Amino acid sequence: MAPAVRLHEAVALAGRFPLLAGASLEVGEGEVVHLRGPNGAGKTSVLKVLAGLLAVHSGEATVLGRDLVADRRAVRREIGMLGHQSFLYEELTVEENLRFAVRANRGVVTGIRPVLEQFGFAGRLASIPVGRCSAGQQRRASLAVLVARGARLWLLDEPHAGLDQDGRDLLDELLTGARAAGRTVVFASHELERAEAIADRVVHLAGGRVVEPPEPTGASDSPAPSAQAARQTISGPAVPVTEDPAHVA
Amino acid sequence: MSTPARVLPQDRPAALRVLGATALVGVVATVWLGLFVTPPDQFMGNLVRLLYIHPPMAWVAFLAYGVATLASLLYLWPRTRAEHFDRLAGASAEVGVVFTGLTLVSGSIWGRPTWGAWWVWDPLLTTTALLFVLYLGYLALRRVPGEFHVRARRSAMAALIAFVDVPIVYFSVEWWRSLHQAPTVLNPTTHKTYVHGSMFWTLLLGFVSFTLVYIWLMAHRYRLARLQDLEDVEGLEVALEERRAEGDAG
Amino acid sequence: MNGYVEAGYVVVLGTLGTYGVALAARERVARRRLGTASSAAPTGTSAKADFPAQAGEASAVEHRAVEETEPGSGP
Amino acid sequence: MLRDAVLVAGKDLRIEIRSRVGLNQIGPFAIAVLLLFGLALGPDRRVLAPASAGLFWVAVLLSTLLAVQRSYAIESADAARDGLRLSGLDPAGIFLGKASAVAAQLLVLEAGLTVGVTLLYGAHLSGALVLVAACAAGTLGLAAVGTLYGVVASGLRTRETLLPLLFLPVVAPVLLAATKAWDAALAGTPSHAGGWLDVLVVFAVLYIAIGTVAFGPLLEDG
Repeated sequence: MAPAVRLHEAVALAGRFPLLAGASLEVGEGEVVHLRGPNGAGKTSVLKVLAGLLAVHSGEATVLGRDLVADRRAVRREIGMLGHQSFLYEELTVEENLRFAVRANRGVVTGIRPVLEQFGFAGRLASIPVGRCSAGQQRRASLAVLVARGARLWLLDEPHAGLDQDGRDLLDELLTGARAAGRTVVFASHELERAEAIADRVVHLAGGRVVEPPEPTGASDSPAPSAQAARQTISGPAVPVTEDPAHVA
Repeated sequence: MSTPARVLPQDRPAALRVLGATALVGVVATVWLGLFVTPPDQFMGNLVRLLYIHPPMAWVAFLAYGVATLASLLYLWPRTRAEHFDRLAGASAEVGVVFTGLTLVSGSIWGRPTWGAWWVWDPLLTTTALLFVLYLGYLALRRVPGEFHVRARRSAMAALIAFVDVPIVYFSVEWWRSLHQAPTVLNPTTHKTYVHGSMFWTLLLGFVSFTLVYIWLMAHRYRLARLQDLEDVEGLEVALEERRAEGDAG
Repeated sequence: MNGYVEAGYVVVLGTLGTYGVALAARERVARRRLGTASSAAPTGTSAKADFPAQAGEASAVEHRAVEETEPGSGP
Repeated sequence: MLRDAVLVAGKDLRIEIRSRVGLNQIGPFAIAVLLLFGLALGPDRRVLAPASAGLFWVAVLLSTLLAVQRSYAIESADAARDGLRLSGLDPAGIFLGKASAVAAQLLVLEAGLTVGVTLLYGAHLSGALVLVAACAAGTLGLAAVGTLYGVVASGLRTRETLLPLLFLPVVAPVLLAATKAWDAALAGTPSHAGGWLDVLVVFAVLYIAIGTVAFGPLLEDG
């Protein structure tokens, strides 16, 4: 079966800055993958490329069987993205936001009530404008949108950030449930313990590429089979650039 | 980007040199004929001499916008999409804006003694002025940085959206003006039929020469754009190396 | 003549000249910065006969023998 | 597409009704413009009344800029493009929806401005049908062009300055035609407005068509 996500030597730019410098990655259908790496390693960029928000300058990118280089728009209805931005309308209530998001995605609005309840927006709380909700509540509302849209591929950027303890538990529950339901999840997180508990495997990013895990001494509990699969997808042998960074071909 | 010699000889194709030379000679001849050889006009006196340069300016401006529009179309059309059409559109539009500015200035200089005002709301003049700002906007948009194809496609679409406006602007301005009592404008095109033989040839030479000047300028603007794009590509390679090294170091 | 005509010619030719010179200069700078011009040898195949440009009536009809600076060297 | 357009327009208008930015900011802005025109041209009604059509439409043009900027500001601020793209909405639908929401707000504003020019400049209203028709067609054209260039500018760091530069020259024919149509109506000769109304309709139809096609690619770029 074709992988849900495939990047091959993908380069993505912000102006003249290469956010991704040839990232290669494969994620199987139903896999939960944790993107790890220092700030600025390209985690958010990988997610944005997969969501079709960031153009692939060179290389290949396929998501859910669709070629993102040819058409970035094709996958949007099948993916759910939780970014740094909430993408919620502050003036609308949580329920209205959900309703709009679902209808925009050609979904059925009857399914949103259970979702609201699941995320603790029962009753009055659902009719408060998002702008007046707390940061944690907004974060939950974003998650609710994600669930209500029923996406096949979830792209989560620091999903734990801004959530309280209950919210985090809810999120972990959600991810476990998503995996059980056969959804594919790619997420970036600094919450290593929580992430480790959920993820099938970890992909390390640095310098806009997928790399071997740094300092193998630290990762003692290398999960055997899936990690090997991960190694294979790593962009060939890490190009031997051992000279100083100023080296130019 | 292995750096060979810092200073390189000029890389100018012979054709471009010949073109430049021909254009220069043509312009010099036009100026000479226009200022010293042709007789003053019986109605306009010496002011007629401005007509050897003003209509060619306007013609080149419209030609340049036409080329820019065509190049934008070719860029948008998937089968003909190529980077050089984007550069061509940008180069032509920029030269077009220069010539539009000169059209306005030379027209204004001619208008002051002829109509007694630096500016009259003549349809052609008004349309030209609007075109000037319209394409200044286009150039401003082009200057917004971004990934090459993103910028190119955005610019090409903006060029077409702007171009659709041109006939509407012209038509409405024309009609707007015709409702008022138009000042007796000496229309250069109808006036041409009365002109003395040498005047006609001078005007014709002006058209040809300034068209060549346009081609020369555009070619150089194009080459400059290509160099800048090359520089971006090279810069990208360096940036990619640096970015990767960042990963290897960590 | 009457000032207007001269002003018109000066503005038009001056602007075009300045623009042309600016373009050529920017091209030169870009090329130098790039440092990778494709040809290392001068490309002047035959047009290396450098006659200084003569503004005015002299040799106005002779083509291609004029060193190509920017067109528009004032009246 | 139309379904999405209704959805987006409904959403935008609901946000507007809740936030009242149009009512509290764009409206007062337009009134301030009318007052300033009055100050610039002096208190003589013989000067102001004949100019009222033109001043009215200049005020509308400037207000359109604000309305368009607001229309994109409500799309989660800086992530306007990303949010709209992720929504899964049909781009043509987004365009039509946003443009009609802007147009609806402008029409309300124009009703207010009409009262304004009557009171402040002493414009004598007549030919109501032509006035309304010019408003309808002219506003659609303005909203279409505004929404189209709005998405071009949105997400660019220079959007506040770029939008007016792109927008104003393009809508010059609307200013011209709408002003002439209003002039004709106010002068009591509404039959002279016919051709100008045609210009407005052609402009609106043309740019709505262009926007429907071009909005998608423009939304994706950048």
